[in-house]
Amino acid sequence: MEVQVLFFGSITDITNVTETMVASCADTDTLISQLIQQYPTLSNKKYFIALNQKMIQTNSPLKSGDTVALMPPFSGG
Amino acid sequence: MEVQVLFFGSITDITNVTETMVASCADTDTLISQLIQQYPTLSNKKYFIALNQKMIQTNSPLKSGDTVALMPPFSGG
Amino acid sequence: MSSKQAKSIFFSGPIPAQKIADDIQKHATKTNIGAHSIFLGQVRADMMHDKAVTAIEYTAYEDMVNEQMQTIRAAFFEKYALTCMHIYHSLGTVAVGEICLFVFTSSAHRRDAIDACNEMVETIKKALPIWGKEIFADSSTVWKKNNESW
Amino acid sequence: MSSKQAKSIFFSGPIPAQKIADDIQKHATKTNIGAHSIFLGQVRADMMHDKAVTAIEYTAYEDMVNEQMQTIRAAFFEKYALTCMHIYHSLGTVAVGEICLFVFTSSAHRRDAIDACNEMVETIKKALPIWGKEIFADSSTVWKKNNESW
Repeated sequence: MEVQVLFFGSITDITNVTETMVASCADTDTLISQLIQQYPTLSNKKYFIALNQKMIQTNSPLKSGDTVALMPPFSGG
Repeated sequence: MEVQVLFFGSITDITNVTETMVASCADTDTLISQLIQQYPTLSNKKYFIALNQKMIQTNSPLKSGDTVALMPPFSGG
Repeated sequence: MSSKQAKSIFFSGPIPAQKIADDIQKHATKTNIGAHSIFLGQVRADMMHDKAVTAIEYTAYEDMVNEQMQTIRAAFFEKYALTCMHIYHSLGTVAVGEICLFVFTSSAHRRDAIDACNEMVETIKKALPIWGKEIFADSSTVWKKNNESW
Repeated sequence: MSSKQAKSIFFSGPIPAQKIADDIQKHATKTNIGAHSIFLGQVRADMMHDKAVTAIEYTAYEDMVNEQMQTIRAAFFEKYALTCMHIYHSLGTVAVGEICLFVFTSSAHRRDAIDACNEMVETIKKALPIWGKEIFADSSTVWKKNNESW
Protein backbone atom coordinates (compact mmCIF):
# COMPACT_ATOMS: atom_id res chain seq x y z
CA MET A 1 0.00 0.00 0.00
CA GLU A 2 1.12 3.50 -0.82
CA VAL A 3 -0.03 6.95 0.25
CA GLN A 4 0.68 10.14 -1.68
CA VAL A 5 1.79 13.10 0.46
CA LEU A 6 1.59 16.66 -0.84
CA PHE A 7 3.47 19.63 0.65
CA PHE A 8 2.46 23.25 0.16
CA GLY A 9 3.65 26.79 0.88
CA SER A 10 6.35 27.18 3.54
CA ILE A 11 6.29 23.42 4.21
CA THR A 12 8.12 22.95 0.91
CA ASP A 13 11.03 25.02 2.31
CA ILE A 14 11.54 22.13 4.74
CA THR A 15 10.86 19.18 2.44
CA ASN A 16 12.35 20.63 -0.75
CA VAL A 17 9.84 18.50 -2.63
CA THR A 18 6.16 19.14 -3.30
CA GLU A 19 5.15 15.50 -3.07
CA THR A 20 6.37 12.09 -1.92
CA MET A 21 5.05 8.51 -1.74
CA VAL A 22 4.95 6.73 1.61
CA ALA A 23 4.62 2.96 1.95
CA SER A 24 2.69 1.17 4.70
CA CYS A 25 1.17 3.66 7.08
CA ALA A 26 -1.80 2.76 9.28
CA ASP A 27 -3.13 6.24 9.95
CA THR A 28 -2.37 9.94 9.63
CA ASP A 29 -0.74 10.21 13.08
CA THR A 30 1.73 7.50 12.11
CA LEU A 31 2.35 9.20 8.79
CA ILE A 32 3.09 12.55 10.47
CA SER A 33 5.50 10.85 12.92
CA GLN A 34 7.34 9.29 10.00
CA LEU A 35 7.50 12.63 8.18
CA ILE A 36 8.87 14.36 11.32
CA GLN A 37 11.59 11.69 11.55
CA GLN A 38 12.52 12.48 7.97
CA TYR A 39 12.09 16.30 8.31
CA PRO A 40 12.67 17.16 11.99
CA THR A 41 11.85 20.90 11.61
CA LEU A 42 8.30 19.93 10.59
CA SER A 43 7.58 19.49 14.31
CA ASN A 44 7.82 23.29 14.77
CA LYS A 45 5.37 24.08 11.95
CA LYS A 46 1.68 24.79 12.08
CA TYR A 47 -0.31 23.16 9.31
CA PHE A 48 -3.71 21.80 8.38
CA ILE A 49 -4.00 18.22 7.18
CA ALA A 50 -6.27 17.24 4.28
CA LEU A 51 -7.10 13.63 3.50
CA ASN A 52 -8.32 13.19 -0.06
CA GLN A 53 -9.00 16.94 -0.30
CA LYS A 54 -11.05 17.15 2.92
CA MET A 55 -9.69 18.80 6.04
CA ILE A 56 -9.33 16.41 8.99
CA GLN A 57 -8.99 17.37 12.66
CA THR A 58 -8.30 13.94 14.19
CA ASN A 59 -6.25 10.84 13.46
CA SER A 60 -7.70 9.01 10.44
CA PRO A 61 -7.00 5.54 9.02
CA LEU A 62 -5.20 5.41 5.65
CA LYS A 63 -5.68 3.04 2.77
CA SER A 64 -3.72 2.54 -0.42
CA GLY A 65 -4.24 5.35 -2.92
CA ASP A 66 -5.09 7.99 -0.32
CA THR A 67 -3.68 11.49 -0.67
CA VAL A 68 -2.61 13.45 2.40
CA ALA A 69 -1.71 17.14 2.16
CA LEU A 70 0.21 19.25 4.68
CA MET A 71 -0.98 22.83 4.31
CA PRO A 72 0.42 25.80 6.28
CA PRO A 73 -1.92 28.75 7.01
CA PHE A 74 -3.52 30.02 3.80
CA SER A 75 -2.51 33.33 2.28
CA GLY A 76 -4.47 33.68 -0.93
CA GLY A 77 -6.02 36.91 -2.18
CA MET B 1 -36.34 91.48 -6.15
CA GLU B 2 -36.54 88.20 -8.00
CA VAL B 3 -36.16 84.58 -6.93
CA GLN B 4 -35.35 81.71 -9.28
CA VAL B 5 -37.44 78.58 -8.77
CA LEU B 6 -36.30 75.19 -10.12
CA PHE B 7 -38.56 72.15 -10.58
CA PHE B 8 -37.30 68.57 -10.79
CA GLY B 9 -38.53 65.04 -11.47
CA SER B 10 -42.26 64.44 -11.24
CA ILE B 11 -42.83 68.07 -10.18
CA THR B 12 -42.15 69.06 -13.80
CA ASP B 13 -45.18 66.97 -14.85
CA ILE B 14 -47.26 69.55 -12.95
CA THR B 15 -45.41 72.72 -13.85
CA ASN B 16 -44.46 71.80 -17.44
CA VAL B 17 -41.42 74.04 -16.97
CA THR B 18 -38.14 73.30 -15.22
CA GLU B 19 -37.68 76.84 -13.93
CA THR B 20 -39.49 80.09 -13.36
CA MET B 21 -38.74 83.54 -11.92
CA VAL B 22 -40.86 84.85 -9.04
CA ALA B 23 -41.00 88.52 -8.06
CA SER B 24 -41.32 89.81 -4.49
CA CYS B 25 -41.57 86.95 -2.09
CA ALA B 26 -40.72 87.40 1.61
CA ASP B 27 -39.98 83.81 2.50
CA THR B 28 -40.21 80.22 1.29
CA ASP B 29 -43.65 79.58 2.83
CA THR B 30 -45.04 82.52 0.88
CA LEU B 31 -43.33 81.29 -2.27
CA ILE B 32 -44.82 77.81 -1.92
CA SER B 33 -48.32 79.29 -1.37
CA GLN B 34 -47.95 81.32 -4.55
CA LEU B 35 -46.77 78.26 -6.49
CA ILE B 36 -49.73 76.22 -5.20
CA GLN B 37 -52.10 78.96 -6.39
CA GLN B 38 -50.48 78.69 -9.82
CA TYR B 39 -50.22 74.88 -9.81
CA PRO B 40 -52.97 73.56 -7.48
CA THR B 41 -51.93 69.86 -7.75
CA LEU B 42 -48.59 70.78 -6.16
CA SER B 43 -50.41 70.68 -2.82
CA ASN B 44 -50.73 66.88 -3.11
CA LYS B 45 -47.02 66.34 -3.82
CA LYS B 46 -44.22 65.43 -1.48
CA TYR B 47 -41.00 67.31 -2.08
CA PHE B 48 -37.87 68.59 -0.43
CA ILE B 49 -37.02 72.28 -0.66
CA ALA B 50 -33.49 73.51 -1.30
CA LEU B 51 -32.50 77.15 -0.86
CA ASN B 52 -29.31 78.00 -2.74
CA GLN B 53 -28.49 74.28 -3.01
CA LYS B 54 -28.94 73.55 0.71
CA MET B 55 -31.90 71.57 2.00
CA ILE B 56 -34.17 73.54 4.34
CA GLN B 57 -36.70 72.13 6.79
CA THR B 58 -38.34 75.35 7.97
CA ASN B 59 -39.62 78.60 6.54
CA SER B 60 -36.67 80.74 5.42
CA PRO B 61 -36.44 84.42 4.36
CA LEU B 62 -35.71 85.08 0.69
CA LYS B 63 -33.59 87.79 -0.89
CA SER B 64 -33.07 88.83 -4.49
CA GLY B 65 -30.97 86.34 -6.46
CA ASP B 66 -31.86 83.34 -4.28
CA THR B 67 -32.58 80.00 -5.93
CA VAL B 68 -35.28 77.72 -4.55
CA ALA B 69 -35.65 74.14 -5.79
CA LEU B 70 -38.64 71.80 -5.40
CA MET B 71 -37.33 68.26 -5.40
CA PRO B 72 -39.52 65.13 -5.21
CA PRO B 73 -38.06 61.98 -3.57
CA PHE B 74 -34.71 61.07 -5.15
CA SER B 75 -34.38 58.06 -7.40
CA GLY B 76 -30.80 58.05 -8.62
CA GLY B 77 -28.66 54.95 -9.04
CA MET C 1 -4.08 65.75 -3.59
CA SER C 2 -5.39 65.29 -7.09
CA SER C 3 -7.39 62.18 -6.26
CA LYS C 4 -9.42 64.14 -3.72
CA GLN C 5 -10.24 67.08 -6.00
CA ALA C 6 -13.86 67.95 -6.64
CA LYS C 7 -15.23 67.29 -10.09
CA SER C 8 -18.59 66.47 -11.63
CA ILE C 9 -19.83 62.93 -11.09
CA PHE C 10 -22.08 63.14 -14.14
CA PHE C 11 -21.50 61.13 -17.28
CA SER C 12 -23.52 61.67 -20.44
CA GLY C 13 -25.41 58.48 -21.31
CA PRO C 14 -24.42 54.92 -20.37
CA ILE C 15 -21.02 54.21 -18.78
CA PRO C 16 -19.03 51.93 -21.13
CA ALA C 17 -17.35 48.78 -19.74
CA GLN C 18 -14.21 50.03 -21.48
CA LYS C 19 -14.14 53.13 -19.24
CA ILE C 20 -14.20 50.84 -16.20
CA ALA C 21 -11.24 48.84 -17.57
CA ASP C 22 -9.32 52.02 -18.35
CA ASP C 23 -9.94 53.40 -14.87
CA ILE C 24 -8.79 50.14 -13.25
CA GLN C 25 -5.67 50.10 -15.44
CA LYS C 26 -4.75 53.64 -14.37
CA HIS C 27 -4.36 52.40 -10.79
CA ALA C 28 -1.60 49.91 -11.67
CA THR C 29 0.98 52.61 -10.91
CA LYS C 30 -0.39 53.22 -7.41
CA THR C 31 1.56 50.49 -5.66
CA ASN C 32 0.19 51.30 -2.20
CA ILE C 33 -3.21 49.97 -3.30
CA GLY C 34 -4.12 46.42 -2.22
CA ALA C 35 -7.87 46.42 -2.80
CA HIS C 36 -10.41 47.88 -5.20
CA SER C 37 -14.15 47.76 -4.61
CA ILE C 38 -16.48 48.50 -7.51
CA PHE C 39 -20.24 48.86 -7.63
CA LEU C 40 -22.09 49.05 -10.94
CA GLY C 41 -25.76 49.87 -11.34
CA GLN C 42 -27.31 48.34 -14.46
CA VAL C 43 -30.72 49.27 -15.87
CA ARG C 44 -33.10 46.37 -15.28
CA ALA C 45 -36.01 45.36 -17.53
CA ASP C 46 -38.51 45.66 -14.69
CA MET C 47 -42.12 44.79 -15.47
CA MET C 48 -44.93 47.15 -14.57
CA HIS C 49 -48.52 46.33 -15.56
CA ASP C 50 -47.26 43.81 -18.15
CA LYS C 51 -44.94 46.33 -19.77
CA ALA C 52 -41.16 46.10 -19.56
CA VAL C 53 -38.84 49.03 -18.90
CA THR C 54 -36.66 49.68 -21.96
CA ALA C 55 -34.59 52.58 -20.61
CA ILE C 56 -34.25 55.07 -17.77
CA GLU C 57 -33.82 58.79 -18.40
CA TYR C 58 -31.83 60.49 -15.65
CA THR C 59 -31.97 64.13 -14.65
CA ALA C 60 -30.35 65.84 -11.68
CA TYR C 61 -29.88 69.09 -9.86
CA GLU C 62 -26.30 69.00 -11.09
CA ASP C 63 -24.85 72.03 -9.30
CA MET C 64 -26.29 70.91 -5.99
CA VAL C 65 -25.03 67.34 -6.42
CA ASN C 66 -21.52 68.50 -7.26
CA GLU C 67 -21.50 70.84 -4.26
CA GLN C 68 -22.81 68.07 -1.97
CA MET C 69 -20.19 65.70 -3.29
CA GLN C 70 -17.35 67.95 -2.12
CA THR C 71 -18.58 67.59 1.47
CA ILE C 72 -19.35 63.89 1.08
CA ARG C 73 -15.94 63.12 -0.44
CA ALA C 74 -14.16 64.93 2.38
CA ALA C 75 -16.19 63.00 4.97
CA PHE C 76 -15.38 59.68 3.27
CA PHE C 77 -11.64 60.40 3.11
CA GLU C 78 -11.86 61.34 6.80
CA LYS C 79 -13.74 58.16 7.75
CA TYR C 80 -11.96 55.61 5.52
CA ALA C 81 -8.27 55.15 4.67
CA LEU C 82 -8.85 55.49 0.93
CA THR C 83 -6.22 55.88 -1.74
CA CYS C 84 -8.82 57.16 -4.16
CA MET C 85 -12.53 57.24 -4.92
CA HIS C 86 -14.18 57.74 -8.32
CA ILE C 87 -17.91 58.12 -8.87
CA TYR C 88 -19.87 58.39 -12.12
CA HIS C 89 -23.63 58.66 -12.54
CA SER C 90 -25.29 58.78 -15.93
CA LEU C 91 -27.44 61.67 -17.13
CA GLY C 92 -29.82 61.27 -20.06
CA THR C 93 -31.04 57.98 -21.45
CA VAL C 94 -29.55 54.65 -20.39
CA ALA C 95 -31.03 51.53 -22.04
CA VAL C 96 -31.76 48.24 -20.29
CA GLY C 97 -28.53 46.25 -19.76
CA GLU C 98 -26.38 49.39 -19.75
CA ILE C 99 -24.45 50.79 -16.76
CA CYS C 100 -25.83 53.93 -15.07
CA LEU C 101 -23.72 54.09 -11.90
CA PHE C 102 -20.03 53.35 -11.31
CA VAL C 103 -18.55 53.65 -7.82
CA PHE C 104 -14.85 52.80 -7.51
CA THR C 105 -12.91 52.91 -4.22
CA SER C 106 -9.34 51.83 -3.55
CA SER C 107 -7.34 51.32 -0.37
CA ALA C 108 -4.31 49.49 1.05
CA HIS C 109 -6.48 46.99 2.94
CA ARG C 110 -9.83 45.69 1.77
CA ARG C 111 -12.19 46.83 4.55
CA ASP C 112 -11.77 50.53 3.75
CA ALA C 113 -12.46 50.14 0.02
CA ILE C 114 -15.39 47.75 0.56
CA ASP C 115 -17.09 49.71 3.36
CA ALA C 116 -16.63 53.06 1.59
CA CYS C 117 -18.02 51.70 -1.69
CA ASN C 118 -21.03 50.25 0.08
CA GLU C 119 -21.77 53.45 2.03
CA MET C 120 -21.29 55.60 -1.08
CA VAL C 121 -23.89 53.61 -3.05
CA GLU C 122 -26.40 54.14 -0.21
CA THR C 123 -25.52 57.84 -0.05
CA ILE C 124 -25.99 58.32 -3.79
CA LYS C 125 -29.42 56.66 -3.74
CA LYS C 126 -30.68 58.44 -0.62
CA ALA C 127 -29.06 61.86 -0.49
CA LEU C 128 -28.38 63.09 -4.02
CA PRO C 129 -31.01 65.01 -6.02
CA ILE C 130 -31.07 62.72 -9.03
CA TRP C 131 -34.22 61.35 -10.67
CA GLY C 132 -34.87 58.46 -12.99
CA LYS C 133 -37.82 58.21 -15.36
CA GLU C 134 -38.57 54.69 -16.54
CA ILE C 135 -39.45 54.49 -20.22
CA PHE C 136 -41.51 51.62 -21.62
CA ALA C 137 -41.65 50.17 -25.13
CA ASP C 138 -44.88 52.07 -25.90
CA SER C 139 -43.14 55.34 -24.91
CA SER C 140 -45.17 55.69 -21.72
CA THR C 141 -43.15 56.71 -18.66
CA VAL C 142 -43.18 56.29 -14.89
CA TRP C 143 -40.99 58.16 -12.42
CA LYS C 144 -38.68 55.64 -10.77
CA LYS C 145 -39.02 55.15 -7.01
CA ASN C 146 -36.16 54.18 -4.72
CA ASN C 147 -37.52 52.19 -1.80
CA GLU C 148 -35.06 53.94 0.46
CA SER C 149 -36.39 57.40 -0.24
CA TRP C 150 -39.18 58.53 2.15
CA MET D 1 -27.90 26.54 -15.00
CA SER D 2 -24.68 27.44 -16.80
CA SER D 3 -23.84 30.32 -14.49
CA LYS D 4 -23.75 27.91 -11.56
CA GLN D 5 -21.51 25.28 -13.17
CA ALA D 6 -18.26 24.36 -11.48
CA LYS D 7 -15.06 25.42 -13.17
CA SER D 8 -11.54 26.28 -12.11
CA ILE D 9 -11.10 29.66 -10.45
CA PHE D 10 -7.42 29.77 -11.37
CA PHE D 11 -5.95 32.22 -13.85
CA SER D 12 -2.37 32.00 -15.03
CA GLY D 13 -0.51 35.19 -14.08
CA PRO D 14 -2.06 38.65 -13.52
CA ILE D 15 -5.72 39.29 -14.37
CA PRO D 16 -5.87 41.96 -17.12
CA ALA D 17 -8.20 44.96 -16.72
CA GLN D 18 -9.46 44.12 -20.21
CA LYS D 19 -10.79 40.75 -18.97
CA ILE D 20 -12.78 42.61 -16.31
CA ALA D 21 -14.28 44.91 -18.97
CA ASP D 22 -15.10 41.95 -21.23
CA ASP D 23 -16.78 40.09 -18.36
CA ILE D 24 -18.86 43.16 -17.44
CA GLN D 25 -19.87 43.65 -21.07
CA LYS D 26 -21.09 40.03 -21.31
CA HIS D 27 -23.73 40.81 -18.69
CA ALA D 28 -25.43 43.52 -20.77
CA THR D 29 -27.77 40.89 -22.20
CA LYS D 30 -28.90 39.75 -18.75
CA THR D 31 -31.63 42.32 -18.29
CA ASN D 32 -32.74 40.97 -14.90
CA ILE D 33 -29.49 42.29 -13.40
CA GLY D 34 -29.65 45.59 -11.53
CA ALA D 35 -26.40 45.51 -9.58
CA HIS D 36 -22.84 44.24 -9.98
CA SER D 37 -20.35 44.11 -7.14
CA ILE D 38 -16.68 43.64 -7.95
CA PHE D 39 -13.69 43.12 -5.69
CA LEU D 40 -10.15 43.29 -7.05
CA GLY D 41 -7.03 42.36 -5.13
CA GLN D 42 -3.93 44.22 -6.32
CA VAL D 43 -0.34 43.33 -5.33
CA ARG D 44 0.96 46.01 -2.98
CA ALA D 45 4.59 47.19 -2.71
CA ASP D 46 4.72 46.39 1.00
CA MET D 47 7.95 47.18 2.82
CA MET D 48 9.66 44.60 4.98
CA HIS D 49 13.03 45.38 6.62
CA ASP D 50 13.55 48.28 4.18
CA LYS D 51 12.92 46.10 1.14
CA ALA D 52 9.86 46.47 -1.08
CA VAL D 53 7.80 43.59 -2.43
CA THR D 54 8.11 43.47 -6.24
CA ALA D 55 5.81 40.51 -6.90
CA ILE D 56 3.85 37.68 -5.29
CA GLU D 57 4.11 34.11 -6.54
CA TYR D 58 0.91 32.15 -5.94
CA THR D 59 0.58 28.39 -5.58
CA ALA D 60 -2.49 26.38 -4.58
CA TYR D 61 -3.85 22.94 -3.95
CA GLU D 62 -5.80 23.36 -7.15
CA ASP D 63 -7.91 20.19 -7.10
CA MET D 64 -8.97 20.78 -3.52
CA VAL D 65 -9.86 24.44 -4.18
CA ASN D 66 -11.97 23.56 -7.20
CA GLU D 67 -13.78 20.84 -5.25
CA GLN D 68 -14.36 23.22 -2.30
CA MET D 69 -15.66 25.87 -4.68
CA GLN D 70 -18.48 23.62 -5.88
CA THR D 71 -19.84 23.44 -2.33
CA ILE D 72 -19.17 27.12 -1.64
CA ARG D 73 -20.87 28.24 -4.89
CA ALA D 74 -23.94 26.15 -4.10
CA ALA D 75 -24.12 27.63 -0.59
CA PHE D 76 -23.83 31.19 -1.95
CA PHE D 77 -26.58 30.67 -4.54
CA GLU D 78 -28.70 29.25 -1.73
CA LYS D 79 -28.03 32.17 0.61
CA TYR D 80 -28.10 35.07 -1.88
CA ALA D 81 -30.43 35.83 -4.82
CA LEU D 82 -27.58 35.98 -7.32
CA THR D 83 -27.88 36.07 -11.09
CA CYS D 84 -24.27 34.99 -11.43
CA MET D 85 -20.93 34.85 -9.67
CA HIS D 86 -17.48 34.72 -11.26
CA ILE D 87 -14.22 34.24 -9.35
CA TYR D 88 -10.65 34.31 -10.60
CA HIS D 89 -7.47 33.92 -8.56
CA SER D 90 -4.02 34.18 -10.10
CA LEU D 91 -1.47 31.38 -10.02
CA GLY D 92 2.21 32.05 -10.68
CA THR D 93 3.88 35.44 -10.53
CA VAL D 94 1.89 38.68 -10.22
CA ALA D 95 3.91 41.90 -10.11
CA VAL D 96 3.21 44.91 -7.89
CA GLY D 97 0.30 46.94 -9.29
CA GLU D 98 -1.23 43.94 -11.06
CA ILE D 99 -4.53 42.24 -10.20
CA CYS D 100 -4.38 38.83 -8.46
CA LEU D 101 -8.03 38.37 -7.42
CA PHE D 102 -11.29 39.19 -9.23
CA VAL D 103 -14.63 38.49 -7.55
CA PHE D 104 -17.72 39.48 -9.57
CA THR D 105 -21.29 39.02 -8.31
CA SER D 106 -24.54 40.17 -9.94
CA SER D 107 -28.12 40.35 -8.73
CA ALA D 108 -31.43 42.11 -9.33
CA HIS D 109 -31.09 44.23 -6.17
CA ARG D 110 -27.84 45.51 -4.76
CA ARG D 111 -27.72 43.88 -1.31
CA ASP D 112 -27.37 40.35 -2.67
CA ALA D 113 -24.48 41.20 -5.01
CA ILE D 114 -22.68 43.35 -2.41
CA ASP D 115 -23.06 40.96 0.52
CA ALA D 116 -22.13 37.91 -1.54
CA CYS D 117 -19.04 39.62 -2.98
CA ASN D 118 -17.93 40.68 0.48
CA GLU D 119 -18.44 37.22 2.00
CA MET D 120 -16.72 35.52 -0.95
CA VAL D 121 -13.57 37.63 -0.51
CA GLU D 122 -13.41 36.61 3.16
CA THR D 123 -14.02 32.97 2.24
CA ILE D 124 -11.25 32.97 -0.37
CA LYS D 125 -8.73 34.44 2.07
CA LYS D 126 -9.65 32.21 5.00
CA ALA D 127 -10.81 28.88 3.62
CA LEU D 128 -9.02 28.17 0.34
CA PRO D 129 -5.62 26.41 0.26
CA ILE D 130 -3.76 29.09 -1.69
CA TRP D 131 -0.37 30.52 -0.75
CA GLY D 132 1.47 33.67 -1.73
CA LYS D 133 5.22 34.08 -1.60
CA GLU D 134 6.38 37.69 -1.55
CA ILE D 135 9.39 38.34 -3.77
CA PHE D 136 11.73 41.29 -3.14
CA ALA D 137 14.01 43.17 -5.53
CA ASP D 138 17.07 41.26 -4.31
CA SER D 139 15.26 37.96 -5.09
CA SER D 140 14.81 37.10 -1.41
CA THR D 141 11.35 35.78 -0.51
CA VAL D 142 8.95 35.68 2.43
CA TRP D 143 5.79 33.60 2.67
CA LYS D 144 2.84 35.99 2.78
CA LYS D 145 0.66 35.93 5.90
CA ASN D 146 -3.04 36.71 5.95
CA ASN D 147 -3.95 38.22 9.30
CA GLU D 148 -7.23 36.36 9.16
CA SER D 149 -5.67 32.91 9.03
CA TRP D 150 -5.24 31.23 12.47
